[in-house]
Amino acid sequence: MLSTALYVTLALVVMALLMNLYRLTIGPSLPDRVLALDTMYVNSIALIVLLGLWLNSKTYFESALLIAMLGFISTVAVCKYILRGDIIE
Amino acid sequence: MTLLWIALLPLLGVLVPALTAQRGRSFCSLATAVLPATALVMTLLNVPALLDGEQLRFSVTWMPELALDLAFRLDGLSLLFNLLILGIGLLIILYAHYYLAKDEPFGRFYAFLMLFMASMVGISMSDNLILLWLFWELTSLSSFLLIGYWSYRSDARKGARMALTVTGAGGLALLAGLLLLGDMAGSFNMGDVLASGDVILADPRYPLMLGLVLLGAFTKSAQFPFHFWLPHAMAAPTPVSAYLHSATMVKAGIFLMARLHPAIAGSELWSVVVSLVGIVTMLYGAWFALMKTDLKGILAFSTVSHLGLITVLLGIGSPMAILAALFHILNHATFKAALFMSAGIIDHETGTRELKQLGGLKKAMPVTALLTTLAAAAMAGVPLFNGFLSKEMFFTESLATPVLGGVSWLLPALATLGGILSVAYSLRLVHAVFFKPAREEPPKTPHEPPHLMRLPVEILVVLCVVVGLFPAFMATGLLELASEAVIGSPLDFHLAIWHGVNLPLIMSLLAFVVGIALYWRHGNVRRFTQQFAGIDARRVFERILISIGYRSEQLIAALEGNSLQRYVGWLWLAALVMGGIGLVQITDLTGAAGNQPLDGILILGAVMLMFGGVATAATHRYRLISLLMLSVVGLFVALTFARFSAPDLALTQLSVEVVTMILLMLALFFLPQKTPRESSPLRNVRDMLLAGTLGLVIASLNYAVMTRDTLSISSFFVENSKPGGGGYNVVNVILVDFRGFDTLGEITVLAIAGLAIFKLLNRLRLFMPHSDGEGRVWSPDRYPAVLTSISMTLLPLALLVSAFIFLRGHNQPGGGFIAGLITAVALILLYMARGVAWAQERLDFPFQPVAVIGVAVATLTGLGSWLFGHPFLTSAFGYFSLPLIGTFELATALLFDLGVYLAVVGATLMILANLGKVTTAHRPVTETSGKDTDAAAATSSAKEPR
Amino acid sequence: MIAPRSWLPTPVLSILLLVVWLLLVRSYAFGQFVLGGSLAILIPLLTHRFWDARSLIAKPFALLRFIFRVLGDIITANFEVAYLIANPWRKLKPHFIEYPLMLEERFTITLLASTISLTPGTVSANLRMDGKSLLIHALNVDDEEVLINQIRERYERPLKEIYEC
Amino acid sequence: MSVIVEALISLLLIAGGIFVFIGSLGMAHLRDFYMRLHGPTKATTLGIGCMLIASMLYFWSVDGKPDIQELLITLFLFITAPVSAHLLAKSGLHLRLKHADKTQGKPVELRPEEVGDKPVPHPDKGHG
Amino acid sequence: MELLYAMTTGVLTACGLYLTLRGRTFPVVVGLTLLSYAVNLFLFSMGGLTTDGPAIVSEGTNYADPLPQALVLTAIVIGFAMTAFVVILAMRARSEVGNDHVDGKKEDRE
Amino acid sequence: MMQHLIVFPVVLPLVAGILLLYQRQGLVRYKRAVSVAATVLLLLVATGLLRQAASDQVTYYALGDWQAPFGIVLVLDRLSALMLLVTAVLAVGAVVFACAGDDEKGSNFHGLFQWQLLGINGAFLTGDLFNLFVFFEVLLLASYALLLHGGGKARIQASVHYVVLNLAGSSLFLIAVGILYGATGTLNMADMAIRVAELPTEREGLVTAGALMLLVVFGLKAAILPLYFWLPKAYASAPAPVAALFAIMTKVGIYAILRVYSLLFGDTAGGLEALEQSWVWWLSLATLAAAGVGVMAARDLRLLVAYLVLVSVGTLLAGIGMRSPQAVSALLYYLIHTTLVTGGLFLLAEMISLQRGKAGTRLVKGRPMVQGAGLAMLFFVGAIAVAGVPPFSGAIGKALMLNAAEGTQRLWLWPLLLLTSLASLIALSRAGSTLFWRSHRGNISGSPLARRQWFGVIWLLSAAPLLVALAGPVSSYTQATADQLANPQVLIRTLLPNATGDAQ
Ligand code: NA
Ligand code: NA
Repeated sequence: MLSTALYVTLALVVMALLMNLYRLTIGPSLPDRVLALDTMYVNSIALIVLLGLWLNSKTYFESALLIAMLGFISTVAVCKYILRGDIIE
Repeated sequence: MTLLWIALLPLLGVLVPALTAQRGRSFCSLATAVLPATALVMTLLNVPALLDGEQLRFSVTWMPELALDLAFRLDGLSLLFNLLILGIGLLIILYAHYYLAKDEPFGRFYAFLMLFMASMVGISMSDNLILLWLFWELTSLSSFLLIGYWSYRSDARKGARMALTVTGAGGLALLAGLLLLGDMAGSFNMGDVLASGDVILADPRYPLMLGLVLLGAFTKSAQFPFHFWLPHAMAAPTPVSAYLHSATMVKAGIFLMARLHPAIAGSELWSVVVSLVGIVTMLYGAWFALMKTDLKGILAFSTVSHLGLITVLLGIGSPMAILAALFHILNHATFKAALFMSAGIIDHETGTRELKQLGGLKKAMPVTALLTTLAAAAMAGVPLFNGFLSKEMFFTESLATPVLGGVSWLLPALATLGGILSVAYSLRLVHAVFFKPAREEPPKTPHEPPHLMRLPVEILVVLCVVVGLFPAFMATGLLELASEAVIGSPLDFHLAIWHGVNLPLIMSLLAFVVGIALYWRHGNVRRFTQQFAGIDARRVFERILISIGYRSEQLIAALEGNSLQRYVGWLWLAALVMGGIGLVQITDLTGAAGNQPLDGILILGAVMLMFGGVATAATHRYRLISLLMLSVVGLFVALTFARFSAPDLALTQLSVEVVTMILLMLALFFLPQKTPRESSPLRNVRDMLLAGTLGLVIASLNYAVMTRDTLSISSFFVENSKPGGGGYNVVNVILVDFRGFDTLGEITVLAIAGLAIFKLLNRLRLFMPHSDGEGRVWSPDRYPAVLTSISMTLLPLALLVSAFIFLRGHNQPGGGFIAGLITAVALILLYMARGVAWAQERLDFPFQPVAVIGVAVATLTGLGSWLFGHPFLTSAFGYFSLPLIGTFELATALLFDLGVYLAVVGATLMILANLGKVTTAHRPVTETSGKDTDAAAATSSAKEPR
Repeated sequence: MIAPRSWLPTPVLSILLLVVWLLLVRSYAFGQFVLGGSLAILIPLLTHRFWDARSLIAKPFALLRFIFRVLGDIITANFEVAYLIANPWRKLKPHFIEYPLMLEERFTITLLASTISLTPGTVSANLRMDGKSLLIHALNVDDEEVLINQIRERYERPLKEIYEC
Repeated sequence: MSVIVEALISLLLIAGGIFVFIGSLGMAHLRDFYMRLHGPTKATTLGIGCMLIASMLYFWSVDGKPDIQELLITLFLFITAPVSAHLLAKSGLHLRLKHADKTQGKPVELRPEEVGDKPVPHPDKGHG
Repeated sequence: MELLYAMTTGVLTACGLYLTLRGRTFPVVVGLTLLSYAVNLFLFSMGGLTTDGPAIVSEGTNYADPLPQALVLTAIVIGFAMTAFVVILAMRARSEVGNDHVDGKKEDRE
Repeated sequence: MMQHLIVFPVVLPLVAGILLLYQRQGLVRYKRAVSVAATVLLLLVATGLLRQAASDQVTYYALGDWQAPFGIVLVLDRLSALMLLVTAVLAVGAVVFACAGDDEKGSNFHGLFQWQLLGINGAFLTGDLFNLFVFFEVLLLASYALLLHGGGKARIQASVHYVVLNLAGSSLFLIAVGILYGATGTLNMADMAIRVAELPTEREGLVTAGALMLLVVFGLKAAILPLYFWLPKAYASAPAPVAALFAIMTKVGIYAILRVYSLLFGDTAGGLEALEQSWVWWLSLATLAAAGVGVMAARDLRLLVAYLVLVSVGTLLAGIGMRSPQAVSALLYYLIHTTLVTGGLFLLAEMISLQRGKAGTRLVKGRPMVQGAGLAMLFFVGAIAVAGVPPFSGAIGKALMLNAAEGTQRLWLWPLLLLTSLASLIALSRAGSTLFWRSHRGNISGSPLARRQWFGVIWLLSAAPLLVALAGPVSSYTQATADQLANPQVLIRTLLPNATGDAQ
């Protein structure tokens, strides 16, 4: 049951990622792309979690934590860039 | 040892004028003369031994790898040359003492002169081929300095460079020739070489070697067609000309041919080449001596001519010819030195060397006139002068030689022609200067020079006459020794003034009659030949050099092209070729280990990565979008690391990726937002092909390695990680222990990057766009409130996570590097959210010391192991128990990792925060309509970043 | 910048950090309490200077209640949004709403803005620079006033009680 | 692991997957940027939250000891996601992105000082 | 799996290489970064691809080769330092020369 | 302490760098004192190491007490000792020269200088291929920073080319190291040599690819023909003391080629033996030709010296391409000479430019120099030496190189080497006569040069006569070094006494 659920979830996440990629590619606006990238970051947390479940290992937990933290900072930086150009001022 | 001193004293003499120049000219001149005089005396003291048939040799091993010995010999030939070099050299010193003007730097002159003398003595006495070459090139250099002595004169500079270029080129050829010669003879020792003539002649490389050696000799001795530098070397002060072009420099080539005669002269090739070159040179020089109107020009070309004569004799190569050659070397040196010095006196007293300004000087300068006439008579070969004797011998040998086979009459005929010209130009010299009335007034009123200035000329002229009158008494001994040295066996000869009426005498008479007639009519001849003139050797030479320089510039510009794209293209092409060579040798790309099965998630990852990569490249003209695509690649690289069991790498990649993004965006603001379309489609296709092919090669190699089993040393690390390194995380233990040295280097790199970037930011002037790429003015909301609040909430959390990652690194994924980046990123978030001024106020410590302390901590941890007698960076760890807390581990590796952490934090902040600060300070204050409280930050003056 | 007053400038934060530490290390050994405790004291000491004002939580239980309410709303919000997204887009009635704020502190405004973004069909889009009003984008709104009131009563007022009384 | 727990975990996983999917779906197919923003902000966050809780339950049941560190990631996400959304919306407004025509209440009411003044020529404009 | 992996490194390498051949500094920097990603993947795989075998002792017997991982880690750090330097150099070059052409061409055909 | 001597050339500059970099501002005098003292100390250490190496024993230092092939080892043999000493001698001249004021034209000069030495020394000592990469990066990044010291448009522009190319080269380095590791499973070069000797045939292609790609990397550093283009402008625009230190940088590449290929692909390597040789040989000749053209084309003294560096690169690589102990001995002698003399010439160029005011080092008529005579004398010595004309070291070096060529090699090397010598002679005589003889008439203005600058130049240029006077001992050292390189088994057995296999 669990492995089936794992596969189903994985399939859903993969589709989500592909849709992120789609939005990232076609845009049309810059915030659209940034949104897509941000979502891709968040979705890849799902990938890590599923990998952990699949391998029965928590070794990758910190990776997920870091993605959550750093993806955010990355998005903030791009937004700041769009708004102000100079991201540290 | 005396040989060494003879060779070394002139060399030491270089220092004397430099040391004594301040003490006045007379003292300096005297002091300078002491050492060469001593050397001359020492040379003479050796004559008895030489006459006893002793082998005078000195040898010290200097550089066995090059077969270079400090080896000197003194045989007859060296004796002859030493006497000329040192004797005439002393006279030149005396002469120069009066010749040089009061304000000229005579110390330098003497130093150069001594250097030249030393190198000539060296050539004459070298008993080793390489040593000979060393001195040989030294004459080129010292003559360059001497010719260019009046450096403010353009002709002096050009003449000097020309002489150096031609003789230097010859010297290089000579080096090649001598190396070959030594190789052929199996030794670089002169004695061995001279003894192995047969071997040398039989060697197939003989013609090449001969060509190279002769190239050296001919350029030095101004043989046709390399003669052109010599007349231009007359720009030198007259003492120099007198020395270089009578006794020394130009005789070096002759000396070389004489010296190596036993080893290399025994072939038909030698005879033909050397005689032909000699005869052409002789006639060519004589002809131009007749045509020149400049006193020193006449002498220069006559020198060329006489050198040709000696060369012919060496080419003929019979014992008597060699004797004649040696005799003429002696004679020419004496009369030509005298003539040059006379010319110098005339120049000195009248201020000109032009024949048309000179004339009738016999009244003002009767003694000089007499001396010059006598010397010129010697040059013309008038009986009772030394020049007559050697010329007679030359005529005799020209008749006796079978060199040119069927046209054997040609040589005597040409020799006679040379004689005719020689008589004509000698006559012209004397007559035009002293007897014929002048056409123009000379710049100065002429009178006799100081007596001592004339003394050298008097001595030389007396020698000319005495040798001419009493040849047997004066020259036989010396010539016996010298000819024995060249020929190898004693030569039985008798020098006499009168040999009876024979063909050579008739040739001489012919030469006189026709020569006088020629001078009588030479005005017509000159007018006739002037229409062919106009080829100025120097100008041709310079034009060639300029053209070479210009062509070189074009060539190098075409090759280099100042195009980074091309350079990078070459690099990748080279990599492609090299990788390709390896690749084609792999017969079976798939190795024994084969492929592991594939799954959907891997395909997704691959698709994302490939798509991200291609999109990065495809959108590169829209830079921010390209960056976003790059970010996808970065993210999925991290995920790939996670997928293939590398959690540490995943963490590192993630944190580096975000820092890189921030950095690239920081920089992008100051760069154009878009890239213009400028590469041609063809170039794009070419680049794609290159990139694609190299990518394919890399992929194939990657595949080939992955499908083969690893034979790695890695099991050692896994086994020893815990027992030896005290940690469970093998990757971390490798980083801080097994290969801690790498890590130390790596954090040094990081610290240097921070320092380097600081340097770049210094004095940075920025293009600060007032609006974004679409022309939109920036949002006035510098620090969105939502962001400011959240950043403060996140900071403690991030620091906590960072501490966590740091502390567990040794046993679990993590470590100082990742922790450092997290800390840095959290602080950067503050900078983004609250601004530089705000953050700076609170983070009021400089970053550079943090980075450096990081490196210091790591280094000190490494050095600590010395205290326990272990090598640098040896780790130690132990387990400790405390009540309540339980057992815990303490490892020096953690300290090392702390260094890493600090270095990373310091360096990253140095890079990012400083960059942010610099740019902010420059931001124009055009849009401060907002009433935000932080507006003051924008107006703060540009401060140095920390 | 608030002045360092004592060795424990922000006790709530310290407790939070200790809890987070224990979550991170997955161990509740005494040693970890010591270590986490020291960090929980050390980090606020290092970072207090970055705080503009000490946010005093007047009513901690109100905060808890608020959190649970928001969590519940998040879940319902998601079902709602999922429904909206899955349906044909014509039915959506997007709306920009200018929401006048009565909160004054930046931190609490941020909390409100975040809450709005996480809950039903709304995303806070812009905070006026004067801090007086918040621009909200709603996915599907019939009546602007209803939404404003809902936000005011459900979120803003409790927040004001908790932090800014 | 009991069936109930397993079922719960599976349910949470699949629910998470669906939310993640819907979040991205919204982002992919809604018509204007402001609407697209809603999906990832809410649905994706919740979806990941579900999965994290599933993971937490799983390891709790496997290791037998409570292990709730996944909550930390969830916490992080819940803190950061609305802020990202807010900043993105702000960027969109700044760029004056088109919104669907039928949107009521125009954001153009933004005051001039909040969107910047009239466009001025960009120094890079000449650079392409 | 190995084939796909190699294809991926190949494509990434090729894209990075292509960008390094551009005429403006920023794409070149992006290209170098992309290239370093590709190279890191390449170097990483030199120890083989291992699933579920992080080199953390006592968690099983299947260990990925830790040495390439350590090398890649060093390479990542050094790559970051280099990227940081070169991008700021690009900035500085533009400020000195006035355009961002890699050769600092005077005539700006932009 | 003596057992730690081998690691001193790394630790000493590292610690000195830390001391110097801790504070950016601070006492100039203190920094200068520390920097000069550290460099002089380094010279002493290098001398000691040379004496140690002259015993013909290979000694090594296992960092972290981890033995080869697992840990990183520093290997001291004759070659590495020689390179260390040359570097130290060069550094003393450069650092003293810099103390005359160049160091204060930007930030952190001395610290970066020390860390540059750290990178160079590490590269010379390390026995590990990846560690070599790390030290390459240290020395490169430090060189980037130093190249920019003082700023200016030309420097920045040259840096862009230099940095981007070297960054690309670093990527290639990693790929090559990766392949070699993948194929042999080790990073220690001695261990790799054993494994190459026992390599299965199916892996030969891989090793070839890796080794040849590595050659591209080293070729880039050494500045071989299609990869040298970064050099002239970078060297010509660098600040003088930095340019002087850079004289050793190309030699790092040459050292790496010599070290790696003589160790890995010696006579035990079977089918892979000497796989680099023909490439190095032909490309070195091409480099020599291009450098000769560049020498004739240069219109600026610094650029001229830069091309003379390139001439030396071509000559040295030709020595490697000949691949005989005699040639290696010759090239090592030449290497000492050219490094020190070109370093001195870069310093001298700076002094000349200081005295010529606006004309700088451009080869045009300029104002007369205050201390023209002294500078002219030094220029004369340097020029003669570098052009390979007696009586200075260049002549000996050139003669050694020519003499080492055998058979058909002579056909190519001799004319090229002699012609480039001639080109150098022509170009240098033109340069000298323009600089010193062809000055404007008029008053001499300007101030005399600092003593430290004179010291720096004289220190380096005195190598020219000294190398001739000591030609015997020096060349016997280089000959022994070449013999040691030709027989790497000593090194391998010292490092890996337990290694099995037939790599003898
Ligand atoms: Na990112
Ligand atoms: Na800024």
